[in-house]
Amino acid sequence: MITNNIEVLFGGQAGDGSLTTGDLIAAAFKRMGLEVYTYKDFPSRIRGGHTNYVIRAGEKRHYGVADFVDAIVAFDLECVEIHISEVRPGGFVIFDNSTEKLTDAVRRDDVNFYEVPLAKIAKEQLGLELVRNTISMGVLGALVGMDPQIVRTLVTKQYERKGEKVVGQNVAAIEAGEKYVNENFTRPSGYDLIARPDGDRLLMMGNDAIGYGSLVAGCRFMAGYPITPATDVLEWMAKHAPKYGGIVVQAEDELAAINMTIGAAYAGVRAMTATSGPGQALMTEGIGLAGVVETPIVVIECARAGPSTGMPTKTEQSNLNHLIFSGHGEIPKVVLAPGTVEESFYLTVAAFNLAEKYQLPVFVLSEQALCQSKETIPRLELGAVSIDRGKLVRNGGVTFGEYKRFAFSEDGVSPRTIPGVEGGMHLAPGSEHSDAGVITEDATNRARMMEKRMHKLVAMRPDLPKANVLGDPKATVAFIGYGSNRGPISEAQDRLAADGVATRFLQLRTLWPFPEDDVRNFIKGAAHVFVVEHNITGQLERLIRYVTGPLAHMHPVRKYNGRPFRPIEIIDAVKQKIKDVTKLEATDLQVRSVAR
Amino acid sequence: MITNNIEVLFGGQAGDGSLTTGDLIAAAFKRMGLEVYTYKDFPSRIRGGHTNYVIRAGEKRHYGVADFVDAIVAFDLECVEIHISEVRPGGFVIFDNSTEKLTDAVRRDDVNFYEVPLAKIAKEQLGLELVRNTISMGVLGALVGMDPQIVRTLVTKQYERKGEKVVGQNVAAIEAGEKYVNENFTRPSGYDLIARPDGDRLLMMGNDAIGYGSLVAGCRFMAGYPITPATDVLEWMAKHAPKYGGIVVQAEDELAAINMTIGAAYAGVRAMTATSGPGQALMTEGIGLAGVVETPIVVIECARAGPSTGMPTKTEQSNLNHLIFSGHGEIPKVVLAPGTVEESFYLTVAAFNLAEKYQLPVFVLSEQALCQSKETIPRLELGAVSIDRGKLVRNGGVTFGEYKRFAFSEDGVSPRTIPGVEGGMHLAPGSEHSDAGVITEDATNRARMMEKRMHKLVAMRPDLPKANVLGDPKATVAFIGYGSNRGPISEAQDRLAADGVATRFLQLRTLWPFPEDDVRNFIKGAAHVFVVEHNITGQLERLIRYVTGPLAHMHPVRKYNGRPFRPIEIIDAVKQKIKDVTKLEATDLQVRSVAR
Amino acid sequence: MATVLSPKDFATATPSWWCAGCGDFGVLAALKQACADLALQPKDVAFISGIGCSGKISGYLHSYAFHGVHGRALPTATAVKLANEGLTVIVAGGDGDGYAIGAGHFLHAVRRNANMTYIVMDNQTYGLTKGQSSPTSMLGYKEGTHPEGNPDAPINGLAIALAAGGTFLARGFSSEPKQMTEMLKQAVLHPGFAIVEVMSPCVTFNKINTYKWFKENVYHLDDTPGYDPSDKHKAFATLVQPGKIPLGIFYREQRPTLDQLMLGVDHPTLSSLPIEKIDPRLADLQNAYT
Amino acid sequence: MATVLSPKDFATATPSWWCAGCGDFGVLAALKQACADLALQPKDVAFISGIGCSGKISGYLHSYAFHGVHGRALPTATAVKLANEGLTVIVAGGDGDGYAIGAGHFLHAVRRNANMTYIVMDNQTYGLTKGQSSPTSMLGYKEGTHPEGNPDAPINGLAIALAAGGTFLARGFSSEPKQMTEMLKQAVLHPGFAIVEVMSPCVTFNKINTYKWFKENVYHLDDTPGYDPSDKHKAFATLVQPGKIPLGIFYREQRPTLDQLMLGVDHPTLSSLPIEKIDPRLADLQNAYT
Ligand SMILES: Cc1ncc(C[n+]2csc(CCOP(=O)(O)OP(=O)(O)O)c2C)c(N)n1
Ligand SMILES: Cc1ncc(C[n+]2csc(CCOP(=O)(O)OP(=O)(O)O)c2C)c(N)n1
Ligand code: SF4
Ligand code: SF4
Ligand SMILES: [Mg+2]
Ligand SMILES: [Mg+2]
Repeated sequence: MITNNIEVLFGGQAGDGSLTTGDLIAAAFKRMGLEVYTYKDFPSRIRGGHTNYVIRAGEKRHYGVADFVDAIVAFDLECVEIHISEVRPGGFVIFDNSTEKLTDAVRRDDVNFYEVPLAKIAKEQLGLELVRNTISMGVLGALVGMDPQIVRTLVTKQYERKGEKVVGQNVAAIEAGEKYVNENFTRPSGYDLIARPDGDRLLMMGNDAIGYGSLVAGCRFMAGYPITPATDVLEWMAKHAPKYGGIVVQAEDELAAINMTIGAAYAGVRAMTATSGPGQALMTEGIGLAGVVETPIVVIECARAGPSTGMPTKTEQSNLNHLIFSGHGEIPKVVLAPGTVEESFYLTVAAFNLAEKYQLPVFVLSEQALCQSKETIPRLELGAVSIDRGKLVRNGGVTFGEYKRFAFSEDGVSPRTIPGVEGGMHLAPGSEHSDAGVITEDATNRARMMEKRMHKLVAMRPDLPKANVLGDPKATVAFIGYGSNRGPISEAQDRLAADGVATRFLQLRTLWPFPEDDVRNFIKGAAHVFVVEHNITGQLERLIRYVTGPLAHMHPVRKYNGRPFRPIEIIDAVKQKIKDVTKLEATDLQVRSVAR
Repeated sequence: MITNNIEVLFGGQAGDGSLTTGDLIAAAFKRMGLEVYTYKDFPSRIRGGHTNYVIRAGEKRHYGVADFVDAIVAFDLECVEIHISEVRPGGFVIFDNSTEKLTDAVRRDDVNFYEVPLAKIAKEQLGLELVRNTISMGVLGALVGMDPQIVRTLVTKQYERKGEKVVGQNVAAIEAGEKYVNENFTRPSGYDLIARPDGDRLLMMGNDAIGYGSLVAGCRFMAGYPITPATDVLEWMAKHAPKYGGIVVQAEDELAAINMTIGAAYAGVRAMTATSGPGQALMTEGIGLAGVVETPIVVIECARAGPSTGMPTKTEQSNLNHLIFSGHGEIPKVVLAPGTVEESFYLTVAAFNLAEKYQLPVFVLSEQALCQSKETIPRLELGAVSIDRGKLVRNGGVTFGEYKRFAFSEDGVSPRTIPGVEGGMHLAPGSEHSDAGVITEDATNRARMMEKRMHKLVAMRPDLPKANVLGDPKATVAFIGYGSNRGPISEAQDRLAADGVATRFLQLRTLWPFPEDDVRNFIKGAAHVFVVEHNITGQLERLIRYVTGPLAHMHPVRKYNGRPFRPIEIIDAVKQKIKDVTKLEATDLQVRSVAR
Repeated sequence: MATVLSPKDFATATPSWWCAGCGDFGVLAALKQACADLALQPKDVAFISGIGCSGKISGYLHSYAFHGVHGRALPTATAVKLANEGLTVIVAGGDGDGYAIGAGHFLHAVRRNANMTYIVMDNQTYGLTKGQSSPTSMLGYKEGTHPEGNPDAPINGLAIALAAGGTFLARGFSSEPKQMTEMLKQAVLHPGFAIVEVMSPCVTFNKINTYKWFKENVYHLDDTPGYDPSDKHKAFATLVQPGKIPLGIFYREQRPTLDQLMLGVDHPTLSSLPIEKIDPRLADLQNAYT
Repeated sequence: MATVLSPKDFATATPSWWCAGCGDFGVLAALKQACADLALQPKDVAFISGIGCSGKISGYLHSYAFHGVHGRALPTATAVKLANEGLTVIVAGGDGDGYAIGAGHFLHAVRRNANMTYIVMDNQTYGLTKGQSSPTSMLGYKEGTHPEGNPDAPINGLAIALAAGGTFLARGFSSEPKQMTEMLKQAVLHPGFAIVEVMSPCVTFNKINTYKWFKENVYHLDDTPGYDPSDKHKAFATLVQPGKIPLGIFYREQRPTLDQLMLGVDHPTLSSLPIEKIDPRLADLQNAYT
């Protein structure tokens, strides 16, 4: 009997509502006091095509999926076919047998199957096909002991808007599901949930945390062009910003979006845009402009699997090179990479402060497996954040003729007036210019201006978010990684520790300017350094090798099939390098062989 | 008396025709059997603003400017003011004193001044202001002993199109110049030129060599959008391609240009585009598409000083990172970098073969100081080049159903049909796809496809242009560089050798995939490695450090003021590191202090 | 291959990714029918599509299909046509693909007048990104990026094309297969850049401009006695007239096509030039530099 | 600063980079005069320009001037206006900047109708890159990229803007300072997106469309009795009419501006929101996630 630890995979065809139900279940688990992580795996189409929603819940907080799925709620046979091999021995499957039958091919005797005519019940008993998903919640709840009251409350809240009738139907659906289980199944599922105090926690999606962070940071202008998986941020801001005096513009393309963002920032508003790979590529020229006119902008990159259109709904860490190295000519820029939903909030706030204090473009780099995932997090402390507008000059006090927009200075940052400020008139050109903003090709001025702008990367170091060091700081086995890999790596750490392999993990949160000293120091004394990243060319390893050069004991751990790491894949990579550890069980190997 | 070795700087206001005259003088020097290099330094405006044209001629071939200017032909005082400090002691200045007078500030007693009322003579004696420049040719010719016959022939050829009268006026102008010298100056210039056999050589500009290389390589479609300094290639092709059945499209922007190039290549034509920084930034998304649909395209990058609009007419090596690392997601691409006009031709041909053989985008990276410079070169050997179209399927022989456009293979390259070929119909999508071109997000297929495409970088190694090793292969002082720095580096080598410092120089010609082994081997045994590049962040050094890591004996030699390296700057960097060499003369120091 | 007779000959084995009831099915059906009626050969059809639900159509037409990046189908197609003018080049994409991110290329494709067909599958929304406003969405249209309603006035692609020098402008409705097929055939036969805008409802996200709504809000030029598609001013007036949405062929005119202007008449096809053998005349080009 | 009275108050110390005789001088002069006549304050004028010889104009108008990247001046300016609607936002750029690389943004700026002025300095060529064809170059125009003549039919920016929903469309000639100044004043005063296309000859490269050529090939709407700038159809007919080039205000109309629609009436200016103090209401937003 496994208590308070379960990963449920909800699967069917895209657009059949499993996402909504998944959200409800996640909320229910959270209300029961468990730590929750969710992962959406859906195709780049609106309806049809296999889609699934993984909800992981337990007493320990995880930031990623497990090696195994404990329970599958399958609305069609395809779902069972695809995922049965991922079920933990002793796990179970809830299958809608209204129209399809389970085939022998998918049966496993180490897995419990609960066949329920969900659609049939929905149609015949409740007269509404739609509630099929809700029934499955009842079934699942009854099998794992979800608190019926919590589930009812959530369902009621969810469908309130749609009126009493719909609420009634859904509550009835829950009951029908529970009833079916009690009447037809005696076999226990092997899983049990016991409610704990929920506490004052949130269940939030990465993109929501970015949107919320922006609003808190004072962002009042956003221009964007829809693109998966970044659209959420645009829509979150569109929904919430107006209440705080902000506006959101849907641009005609990303070229317009980035230049609008620059325009708004130039005029004195904290401004942002959010996009993903293809859009980011189109913003390249604009980013360079922001760098030269020293305009503070924040650009959210919600990475997906490229290249080109690639796999728009899948996850990948293959945009890092682009963010750091794209663009003709050289400008200072910053790249921050949160590893959790909570960090997504705090680093977004930091991004706006860095952008304005140093007058340059700052990127917040997330990924599909993080930005579209939900996590239970503590309340976000607004008291812990503050707004630093740097050398912004808003209330005059400058004299025309004396004032120099691009004045040379200690930290490379110059006083910045905005339109409307008396005495601060100037030209802000994308061409090379004098301290006063006059276009010039003078060689001496040019060299100085390049140095002025680039020096910001040095001056800002104290303000940059520090890397996290997790695990045993003295361990000789080391990991370096960032973003969504934070979850699987730290989980791998715990399990390796249990196997007697102590490890330490440097979770980078500032990727540019690259924290060379932190990396150099962290690597000292390590017998093995595993660089874990989600791309094929080793973009993070390349940054590390600039500092370390090639190292015999540096081992790449890479994945590039669009699916997030499972802890076992990392554990396995480690164990393969480190001989003196117990062999892996067959089942693990089986999982590894499953391409995910 | 300095014989057959001179650097002339022609300077005045933009648009006053000094470029044409510079070209004529360069041609004259070439006809006199000398090796010629020219460098244009003009502002980003059409008329007005100081502009100058440097023509270097000597018995030894150089691919860059010298430390000093020997002679200045100044059409205005500003030109003397800006450049007088660059004149070699013993050099001279020809000054048009028609309207302005020389100030004491600009006078140097170690420099000869020849004041000639060029404009006045033009107007009063020849009734045509325009011929002022031609007169100056006569003056210069008389002072340094240019072959009068050669000059007359060239001038005649130059103005033929404009009719007898104009020719007559210009020939008369030459004579007027010569006459003025003979009548007014007894002081010898200290320079003398003695004609040698011209031989079967060419005087060609880098961009012309690229255009010519493209045409020879079979390029018959070019789409581009004007941008300095790449426009020359577009215009060269527009002028010459039609005669060979090719066409040139002026696109509405670079987004259209790159996608047109892809379209034409997809349809089976060898296709190219040419651009510079800002345009390159806009092509980023398209390049990724070419990588995924495996369409062979050639993209010419004529780099200029960024970031953003930057200094559009100045030179820089700050786009290398962008070419290699920009773009969301990962594709195989190739970056070739010629170091001379001759190489610009041969590497362009190589680019088209590589692109089609491996079905990917290939960049040819040049720079303003190379692509807009002229050099004397031997005739280009068409016999030495051949066309390899790789796995192109043009004449059928494929069966629909069996044929797979993206079939997995040894070298990662698949048979490529083009529209019109029976049986080869398929979908070529920017989305991830199966070997048959069907869009799929299957994890296993995805991983294989990524590996298939990236494997090309390994398979192509034997076909990649090799790096040049110049100087003494056993020397312990080593240089690494590419592109326009080839000239100043090898000149520095000669002079260091004369000073007893033997050096070797690895001139990289393939920058991506990076020739890791060549670099590793080259660096072996070096006591000092000087990495010479024209940017502020050390983009080339970053690539090297991936292979070597940080090295105490690796020294950056960087410049980023938009002006090409002078040999002395490199020599100086070396001498500063290597104590045991004779001190530099004061004059050198003076030159260094002049920002150029 | 024998002369194509049935739409089936233009079908691919790939199952469609569209929602049941999507207007795009109608467009695809009409296109296959048109190709069949015109006896085109799949090998000689180059079908370039944009990105969007609409853009997926290139996977469903048996031909040389190219699915490029968002908004760039027209430049790609223009070059395909120039590279091999023997091909029948057809482009299809959404209202966002063509009128938002692709708007600049749209204008320039119109003025260039290359001989190809452009199908704008207009569902007045961004389908694939889940229903945001597109350039043709109505004022006040409420969705994710505009909870309070879209503030940008819709644009009229055909009116703009007319002003930019369009030579064939038509609008169809995806649930009127016959008319659409006829329009597409005319478009393909038109010597120049032919635009067929098709009202193709998005049943999943656009709850305003539904089949029902269209049935109530369209009328046919054929029912307008004496409508003359050669009258530019009338075409403009008809297109910009507020109120019901006219369907039919608004305007047609003939002027030199880009391919004629650039390639001339007896120009060898670029894609079949024998470049493998280096043209000996090329050596002489060097003489200009001696 | 006292009320501005003279064009000098809008002059900068920066010497111009234009060729002697360039039409752009006339545009700059008229613009300074218009600013002076309207008693604008340099600090309240945001002047955004594109890239080109024309684009350099932002360096010569004493104001908050922004010289962005090629073709993107309009989106930049739109955001500046939304960020601080109190500013007078003026945009200037070339025919290439606006109608080639910027064409898509042009269409969308027109439909959005933000309250700002756009000056298209049209010399029918790419001046700064040395004379290649621009979208307004005449058919057959010979230059570097088209030695045999430009094959792309010129586009008519104002006609396209009309079709796209333009609300103020005018065309001037840079050697007619008075009319141009008047047009610019009207444009700035127009509540909405006002376009003033100015024929601004490139004396260095465009040897066809010279001052002389224009003098012989323009006529004035003022001389057309009864011309009514509220008649859309007449405006279209006038604009697309081949032959001589009409100058004047072709069309004006009022419809809600983007700033009105997005900001409403009593909306606080974005750029002066007191964001330094975190709005306490923001904390409650978290409750939705409990
Ligand atoms: C450069 C870029 N930006 C954004 C996207 C995301 N995207 C995909 S389709 C689409 C628009 C879809 O609308 P439409 O063109 O009307 O096609 P529909 O889905 O409605 O048929 C967008 C914005 C993308 N793929 N590429
Ligand atoms: C992205 C990009 N592409 C190309 C260029 C090169 N360029 C500078 S100005 C210009 C066009 C100039 O024409 P126009 O806009 O009509 O301005 P004009 O010089 O004629 O006033 C071009 C293509 C650039 N700066 N940026
Ligand atoms: S979302 Fe709309 S447009 Fe896309 S397939 Fe479904 S119905 Fe068609
Ligand atoms: S090149 Fe033409 S447009 Fe540019 S400044 Fe000279 S005259 Fe004016
Ligand atoms: Mg659409
Ligand atoms: Mg122009």
